[in-house]
Amino acid sequence: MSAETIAADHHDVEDHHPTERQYWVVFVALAIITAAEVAWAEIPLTDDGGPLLVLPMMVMMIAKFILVAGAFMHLYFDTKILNGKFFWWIFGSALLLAVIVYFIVFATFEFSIF
Amino acid sequence: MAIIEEPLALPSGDRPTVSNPLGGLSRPRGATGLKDWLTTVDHKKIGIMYGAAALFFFVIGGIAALGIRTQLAAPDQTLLSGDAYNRVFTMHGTVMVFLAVMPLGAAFANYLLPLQIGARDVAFPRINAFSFWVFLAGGILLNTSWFIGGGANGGWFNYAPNNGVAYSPSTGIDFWNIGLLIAGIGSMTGAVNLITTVLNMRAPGMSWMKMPVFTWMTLVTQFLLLFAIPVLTVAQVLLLLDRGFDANFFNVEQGADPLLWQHLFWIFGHPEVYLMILPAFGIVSETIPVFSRKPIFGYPFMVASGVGIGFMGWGVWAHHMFVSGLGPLSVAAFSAVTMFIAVPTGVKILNWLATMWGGKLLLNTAMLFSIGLVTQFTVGGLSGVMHSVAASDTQQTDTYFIVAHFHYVLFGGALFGFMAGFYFWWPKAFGYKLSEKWGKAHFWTMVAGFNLTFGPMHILGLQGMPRRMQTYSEVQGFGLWNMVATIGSFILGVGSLLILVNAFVSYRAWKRAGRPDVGPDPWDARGIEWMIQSPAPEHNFDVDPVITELDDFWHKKYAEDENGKLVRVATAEELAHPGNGEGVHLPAPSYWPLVLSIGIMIIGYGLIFSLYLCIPGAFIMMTALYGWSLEPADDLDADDHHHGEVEVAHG
Amino acid sequence: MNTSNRRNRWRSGLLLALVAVTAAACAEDKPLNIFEPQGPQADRIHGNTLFILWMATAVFVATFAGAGYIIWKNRVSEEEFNDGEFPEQVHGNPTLEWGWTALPGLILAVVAVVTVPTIFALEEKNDADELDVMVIGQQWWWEYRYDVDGDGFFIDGNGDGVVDELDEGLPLEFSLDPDDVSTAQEMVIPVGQQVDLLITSRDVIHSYWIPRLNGKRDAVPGRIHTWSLEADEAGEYTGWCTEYCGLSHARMRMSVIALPQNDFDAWLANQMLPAAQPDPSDELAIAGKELFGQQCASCHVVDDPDFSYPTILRDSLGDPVLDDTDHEIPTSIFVSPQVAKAAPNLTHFASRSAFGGAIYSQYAELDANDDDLNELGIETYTDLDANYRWNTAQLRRWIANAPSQKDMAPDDRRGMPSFALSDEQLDQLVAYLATLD
Amino acid sequence: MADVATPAVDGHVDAHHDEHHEGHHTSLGISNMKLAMWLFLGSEVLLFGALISSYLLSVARFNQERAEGNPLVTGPGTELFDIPFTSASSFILLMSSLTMVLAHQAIHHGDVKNSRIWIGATAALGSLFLAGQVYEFTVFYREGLGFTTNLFGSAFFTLTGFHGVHVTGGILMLTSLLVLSFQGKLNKDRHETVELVGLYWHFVDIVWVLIFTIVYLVV
Repeated sequence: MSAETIAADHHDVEDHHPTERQYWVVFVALAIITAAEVAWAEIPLTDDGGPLLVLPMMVMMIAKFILVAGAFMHLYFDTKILNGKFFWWIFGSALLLAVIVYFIVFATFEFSIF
Repeated sequence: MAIIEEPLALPSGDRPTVSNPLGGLSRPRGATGLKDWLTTVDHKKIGIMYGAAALFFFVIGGIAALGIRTQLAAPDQTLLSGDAYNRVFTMHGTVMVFLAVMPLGAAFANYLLPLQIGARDVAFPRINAFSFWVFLAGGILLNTSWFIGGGANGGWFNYAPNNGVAYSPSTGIDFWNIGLLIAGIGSMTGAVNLITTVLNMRAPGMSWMKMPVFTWMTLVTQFLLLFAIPVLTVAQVLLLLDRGFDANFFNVEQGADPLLWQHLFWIFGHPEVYLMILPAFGIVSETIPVFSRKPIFGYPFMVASGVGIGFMGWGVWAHHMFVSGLGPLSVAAFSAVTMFIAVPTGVKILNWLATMWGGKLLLNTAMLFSIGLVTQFTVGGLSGVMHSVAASDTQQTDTYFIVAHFHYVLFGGALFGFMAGFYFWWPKAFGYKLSEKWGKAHFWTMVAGFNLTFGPMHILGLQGMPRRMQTYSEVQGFGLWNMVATIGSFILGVGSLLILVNAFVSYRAWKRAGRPDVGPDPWDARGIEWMIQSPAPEHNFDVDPVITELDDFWHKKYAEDENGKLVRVATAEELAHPGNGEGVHLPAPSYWPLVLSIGIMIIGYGLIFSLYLCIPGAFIMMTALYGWSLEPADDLDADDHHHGEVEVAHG
Repeated sequence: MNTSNRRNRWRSGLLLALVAVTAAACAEDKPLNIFEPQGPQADRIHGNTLFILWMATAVFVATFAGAGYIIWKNRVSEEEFNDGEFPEQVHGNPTLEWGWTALPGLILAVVAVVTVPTIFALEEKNDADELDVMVIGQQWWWEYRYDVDGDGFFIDGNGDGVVDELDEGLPLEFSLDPDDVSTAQEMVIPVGQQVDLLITSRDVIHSYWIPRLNGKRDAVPGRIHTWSLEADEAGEYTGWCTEYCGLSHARMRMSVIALPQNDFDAWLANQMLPAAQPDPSDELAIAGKELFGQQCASCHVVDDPDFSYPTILRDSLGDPVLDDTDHEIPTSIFVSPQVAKAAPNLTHFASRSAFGGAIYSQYAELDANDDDLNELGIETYTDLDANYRWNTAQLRRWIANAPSQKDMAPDDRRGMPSFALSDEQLDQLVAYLATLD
Repeated sequence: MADVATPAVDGHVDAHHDEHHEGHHTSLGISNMKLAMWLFLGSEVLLFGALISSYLLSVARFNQERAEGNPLVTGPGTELFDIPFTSASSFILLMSSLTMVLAHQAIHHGDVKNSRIWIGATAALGSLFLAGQVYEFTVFYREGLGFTTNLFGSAFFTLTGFHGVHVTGGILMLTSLLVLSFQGKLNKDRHETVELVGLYWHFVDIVWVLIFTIVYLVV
């Protein structure tokens, strides 16, 4: 990427920043997912735990994670693609590392959340 | 909490007025002597201080090692009691790993990174100073346990539940825990700082694949630190809560599983092993091409294998736990992964040999130590592969075979590499070369002593001598090789001190000769750090170098003529920056990193002895943070100094 | 049933083993050497070790020969180095590099193929399931519990006198299954039979290692690790604790004594008996028993109705566990006041060949030239065998002041304290202990 | 690996002219501070990963020992959780992420006054969350769960306490931002400072997203 494109990205930032409305939408989505999580945990169907409780919970949790990281931390809306990629390099590799390492630990302990 | 390193500029863009909110501790200017060293934020001085501190701790760890060897020279010795022996071997391991080898890596990283990437300083000079001071605070705190508390006695791995109050009631473990927690803060901030520096402050034109191998290896090292230190921190915090506040994390009665500690420790501990050796790999990747008169063989493979080692280092921690009872499936998986980490290290060894192949080898001290690393590390690497065979490892683990293995890796590997680095970059740092005569004596006594000490440990291990043994009896038949190892260790001890003798002797000879200029490029070397005067001027490069090639300096000196023959097109003196730093603005020194570290150290003592002591410690810490952030930003500090613009010096 | 006959049988077996050990020690002075496997497990490991050792040696020789050749051939003097001539500037050779990335990978794949089956093979349990031994490490000695009745339980976990599922998973500081055997210092096993071990610990992590029979396995508190041993021949196989376990780690040793099946059966039958009573005529021993009851029985169990044991459940700091109303939890559970929570069960003390964490031999050869031994009148107890006598000198030193013989921290409730005993009292205790065979 | 991140020579020359603007001309084109913050957060991922893992393993062991009737294991366990209450406080923390991002939005558009309001709101919501946590702790304590009571107590208070300390740190940063703002030092040109605090704040929020689901709802 040449210096010109960097500079161009640099000055484009404001145009591509998400609007306040988008932030509100994200927030409402987060609130709804949280409510769904609580509801799912409280219904009698999932009393015994197991995959029926855990799997949807994990999906919802990851959705919230992606929403906060992607929207609020500007990983998604940020037009500075170069930067966005780099955040993911650091944060994403840390995340991947943590998930893999700690899952292996769980495996050696024969730990399961189901 | 993030420390706002950036100056808070006024909305108008004006420079903030310089004020002295805290009187005597306001930003020092033009300090000299001791005050200069205490307040410096210059990466080169900090690097030198890291090196000096590491050598100091190396001597302490070495004395402990000689104590161990003397105790074990013959059966049934009583020089050290069981208790004393446990403390000595614990402190030996801890000091050598955390306070000698790791900071040696930090010393070279600090000194060389900005020079190798053509930067003015690191990204956050004050945080850099803080990293050093807080490391030193942790190191000093740990070592005061020799005098109060009697030294840690849990082993450097400090397994639970032996590290709990019930089994280790003395404060030794607290010193270990708090000391390393504090030193860990330094490693963490240092890692953030150096990674930011490498990623963000490279000279124009220095793309990824034009970065020197040492820079690459240090970058990988710092990433390993960044991700590994927090895991150790968690383990230590849990231990702190257990010991100081009666938590139950490792309390087996309450159902806790002690293997949790082992996992957390080795998730940190194995990357730790690689972050000790990778800087040394980087160093010899710089020296071997210079003294072979050839470029490094297979640069992309050297880089990729280093990165590969970094990644794979995260998947092998449980090979320290093959006998811990993980179950055969885990053991088999970790066994296989561990084997394959030999592939990237093997690539490195072969590439170094290929670099030397067909070259012109000048066997001076720096080169000898580099070859020392290549060969001695090979021995350690091969015994490492032996350990990866998990069934075989159930016989070898926790015997002297392991001790031999990791000393070949860490002493024969890392330390020999650092010694090569000392001889190679000494003129850049201090303006004179170390004596070759003394250097060769240094190398050969070290090699002889090293192999005499640790070679026999292979045999002892296979004869079944367990580690961490205060004594053994005649019937086990360990006497002979222990005696040989002890004799070797004293030779090694003398050999290790010769670097200091050499520095002293060479300095005196240089001074007597009227301090002749060693020139910017005494070795006809390849990297851009040789493009500036020796010793490196405070401002590094007069103007930002513009990079067009890997080994840019070399390619500016030499070019191929029409026959494809390499000819010199410019001398180093012609290319070198004259060292005219007039008008270059440099970050101003500061007291606050030191004060902040002292505050943290006092809190550390408070956690060991009395929580009331934490109050003044916290007060000093908060004052330092406050002073730090309010400190007259000295406008250009950390902000533009790396742009290398020439500005009018101001009062 | 004539107990003395039985005793004679195990005794001869034990002494046979001791003689074998002495002979072995003369022939080979490295009892922990890992290159002398004497059981199938160790044998299998040995095969792996030799395989990888030769492989590593081959690579070592090749690398060093190559490096030596390269350095020797290409070294130049300083003048030559600076003569302005340059060797060919080779930047790399991708084919070569990919080659030496792939080749070690292939070699290591072979190593992996050899390694992995062994890992699983070592975990195989004995299907016959004839003898399970629970191995319990503590600071700084090993306890062995034999599941003699084969019910799968080694302890009466909740102390209700009934051994059942309710006991499963309870801490080990509870009392022994009355139908089983508890011994210490040395594990006696039958020759040629795979003995399955259940290894655990009462305090910190230890590691059980008999190099000639098998590799190590850690003893981790709160976890039970399975492992196994099998000896091809009768004899003594020594080992050391190999996981750092605190102050006296260097003096935590162990041994396995393999006996022929008949001798082993006799030994086991003897171990099942309650403690022997001193002969009524032996006043010294009777006085010793009384003294034992006062001084020793608070930590050491002797299976004798004359002794009573404290019944307090203690936590890891040795403090009594209290219930909600601050009363001590009433249990009929024996727990010693040590952090280790137990001292060796001494019911058959005199039948063992070692004591003090298996660092002191209980027997000395008669012609041993030890002034201390002679001085302290050991002749009293030389009835064992013509060639062996009881090592009372060391035993007396041990009882009088154990911490002076081995690093221990009795003040922190780790290990045996020093007792202010008179010479006469020592005589009495030693006389009593001699009856416990 | 390509030369993605290499500023050309003229980019460097550029640096002389806009040295006080955001996004100094660095090799990656983002400021050192922002890069450092991301590195720090990467490190924090491993930290909280270790903490959450330790919590999960400890609680699993606690539940197992309790089920097996270990007489030494006393005190309450996860049945203490008050899901409706924690849901409310989770909602509050989520909301503070919204106000945080609005604060950044405001300062980015040069709206200093609104940015103050949003920063203040974020700090207030964070404090409310902390207050909820303190309340939860006291309730648990009254129910008989102390820090030292059992493995669950130690693990729970440590994990949530660590998170609480991070929230506290965030509130201190937000307060400092407010002070700077009232001193007139926080303007459009310095919006990155707000962004950095925001990154930290959102990260703390993300950690709570994980803790809330895993610790409170699932395990």
